[in-house]
Amino acid sequence: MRLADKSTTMQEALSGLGDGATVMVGGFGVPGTPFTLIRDLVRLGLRNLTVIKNDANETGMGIDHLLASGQVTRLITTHIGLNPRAIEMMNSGAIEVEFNAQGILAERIRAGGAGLGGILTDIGEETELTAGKPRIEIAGKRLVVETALRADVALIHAERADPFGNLRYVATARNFNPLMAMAADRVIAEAERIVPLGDLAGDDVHTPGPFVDHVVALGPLSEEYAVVRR
Amino acid sequence: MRLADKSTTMQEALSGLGDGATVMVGGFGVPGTPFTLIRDLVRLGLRNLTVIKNDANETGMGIDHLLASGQVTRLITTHIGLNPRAIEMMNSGAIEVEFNAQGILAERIRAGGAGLGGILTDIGEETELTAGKPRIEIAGKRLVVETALRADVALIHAERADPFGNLRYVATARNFNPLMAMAADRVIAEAERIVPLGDLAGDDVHTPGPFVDHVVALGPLSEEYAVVRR
Amino acid sequence: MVARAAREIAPGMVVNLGIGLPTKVVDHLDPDLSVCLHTENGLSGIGPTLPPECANSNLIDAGGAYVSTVPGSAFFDSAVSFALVRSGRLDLTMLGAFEVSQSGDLANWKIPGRFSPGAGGGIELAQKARRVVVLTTHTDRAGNPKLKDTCTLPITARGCVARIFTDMAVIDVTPAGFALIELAHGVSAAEVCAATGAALALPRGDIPTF
Amino acid sequence: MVARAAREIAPGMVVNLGIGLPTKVVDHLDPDLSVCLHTENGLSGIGPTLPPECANSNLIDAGGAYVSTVPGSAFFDSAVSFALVRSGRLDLTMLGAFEVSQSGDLANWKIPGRFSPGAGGGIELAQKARRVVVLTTHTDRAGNPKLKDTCTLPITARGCVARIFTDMAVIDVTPAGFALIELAHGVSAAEVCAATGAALALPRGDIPTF
Repeated sequence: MRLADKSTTMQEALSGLGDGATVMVGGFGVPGTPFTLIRDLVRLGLRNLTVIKNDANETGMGIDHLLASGQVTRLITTHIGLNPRAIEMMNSGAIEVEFNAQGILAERIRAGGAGLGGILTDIGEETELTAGKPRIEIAGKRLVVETALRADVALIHAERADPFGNLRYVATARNFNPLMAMAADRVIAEAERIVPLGDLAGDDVHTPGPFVDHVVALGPLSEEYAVVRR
Repeated sequence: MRLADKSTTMQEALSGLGDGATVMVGGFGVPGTPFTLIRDLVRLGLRNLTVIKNDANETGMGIDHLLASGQVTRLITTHIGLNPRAIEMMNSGAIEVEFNAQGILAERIRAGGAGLGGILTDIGEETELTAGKPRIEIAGKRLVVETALRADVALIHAERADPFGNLRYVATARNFNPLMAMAADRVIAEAERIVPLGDLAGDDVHTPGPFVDHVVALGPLSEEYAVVRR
Repeated sequence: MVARAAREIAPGMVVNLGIGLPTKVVDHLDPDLSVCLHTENGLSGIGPTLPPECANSNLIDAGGAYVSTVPGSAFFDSAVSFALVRSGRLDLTMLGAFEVSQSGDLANWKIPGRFSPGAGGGIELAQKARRVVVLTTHTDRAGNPKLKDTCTLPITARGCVARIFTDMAVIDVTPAGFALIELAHGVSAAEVCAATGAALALPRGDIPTF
Repeated sequence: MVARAAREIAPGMVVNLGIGLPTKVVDHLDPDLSVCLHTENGLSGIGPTLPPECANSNLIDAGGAYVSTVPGSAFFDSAVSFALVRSGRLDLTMLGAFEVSQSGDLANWKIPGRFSPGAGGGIELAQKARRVVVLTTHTDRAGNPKLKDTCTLPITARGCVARIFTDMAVIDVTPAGFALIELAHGVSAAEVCAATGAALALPRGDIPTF
């Protein structure tokens, strides 16, 4: 028994994706955002994408490139306050934005990754975020039904990967990455380093390889990965 | 800013627990079972306990001691096939046993730990395990509502801990421990080793310290921790 | 039959081998085969079976047997383990059975009044693995067929079984019911039919043996 | 007011400091205080604020500011981070506000037609922290009260706010409405009343100042 080698190129990993795809993108602000995979997705030129990401990055960075090129129809997110373009496109109707409470977005993605239909929560019960969502009464308590989210493809940034797709993240670059890495039909991880099988100890793996379809090695990191605007 | 020291003794950690408590116990078979904490719970002599544990261990080991001493009224579990006493007590009505699909037990505990009301799933939809549980239709699919589980106390076995309660598990001794370590009002971890603050790197922590109330150092491991019956 | 079942595993698959007969499949795998063996207590990448003196007491499979790892193994908690199963990342599971119906229903967790230790992870494996095959003796100890028109025992999951490996034959579950695929060496199609509790479609021409 | 708010943190607490004013509280904490600062993007154990040249680009708080760690810090994903918040492990959160009502309703995420970048993690912090306090200017830029009978903006969570720290006063939300607890140095109770858009109960005797 040996484990499969899933390392490939960006081009191969993304090939066959079509217009209208739903794309999950890891990252919270700069840390953990797969800037290189996003650049390749922009080059692919797909239209009508639904993007699921915690935030909209900042102008000129990350998924802002996808917004600028008009490839996004719908954004499922928690906060876009640092990207004026995203706010403007939302206000003008150029994109549809669905806001979620941050931890509920995390749980909806996790539910998708865990093969569940959804979760029950009282979060946002009295806010407009949950308007129109179904309710169910459990033990006398009214709970909101939050449905699971899955995507056609998830773009993941890892600090380290082995060829089987075992992933490890660093510091606050973990954020949504391990959740999204379970919740898509095709999971593509860009990794700062690909280490030989066995170098990542079993107890040190953050995302187990069976969830990951493709591993792509990054070259020297572009400037975006270290940008601070504040 | 420094982090609190939560290391204490078994006696202090368990003090104040009362009859009728709900107790989560980590472990899958031998690995990860907090045999020492269980022994101390037996000594405490509480009655009418509800125990939530993947399995019933084996005769003469782990929670079998709680069953033998008649302290358990109800067992929420997935499989008790290796403990004839548990099966006999179930059949004679001495204990009530609620069976769950294993991954659903894990998710119900996780939901409790995540402050959710429950999860929606199609698992066991057509089996008697889900008989009587509420259903909800989401996007044309009938799903079972599985409610969250929480406990008054969770007994956890970790390989390593620091004084703040950051925990790390080893190999298949992880199993239900990290889930239960989030899902109880009082979380007590026994640890094979307590290392100084900072020795467990932030990226290597399996259970973050804020979830843990008490850390107890184990002496040399008793024979139970290495027993094999098969 | 165990060796035959082992050939069911294709390169690149993630596979869960259920408790009992299926666990023995691991000893029949080509050491060079690219396969990831999963066990629901939290390990991807089970390695070859170890002699007891090499065992690590923290390293067991869901059946409680000591296992080894391979380079690239990963450990995870029980929620992640079943997330993998339910979200479609398990290509194949091999399970034991009390009964299989001709529509692929599986009963393998409870015999009312006699055997009811709980279903463990069996329901999720049966319901969610991309392909479910069963390894079982063709009949029970009393000689009664385990392959039947309909299951009489409480079911584990409906319509889940694709293929059955027994000591007598390899049988597929098709939309039209059971179909004989291969015969065990020295067993006749007539004997298999007689030991099967439902109609069994025979292939045209020679029937391969294993 | 930030220094005063810092005194709200008791030894042993797990605390989340929201974006904006609350973040500055970290610089007013006794380095020897036993406290665990949590940030919702996945860190328990924030350390002292770093000069920019010492920053680690993978180590930010939820507001995007570079942070440091302390011995015993832990990193986790966004689901675990909010599990901690929702399951009651967060003893205290300090949040900014657009409006607070006398029944403790908080509005801090949306100004219809003008400001609607999304709520981020604010709803869960407001709804689930064991204690929610607000740090805000007493009035908005136009001089209008932020403390009101009822919130006019879309609310974040109802009845969640226990205490409010402003540039003018410390005010508790009691079952009977707002109650003045402390005055900022040089501010009179009459000035606070005038700047507050709801009834304000005054304490008997001298009012402490900060």
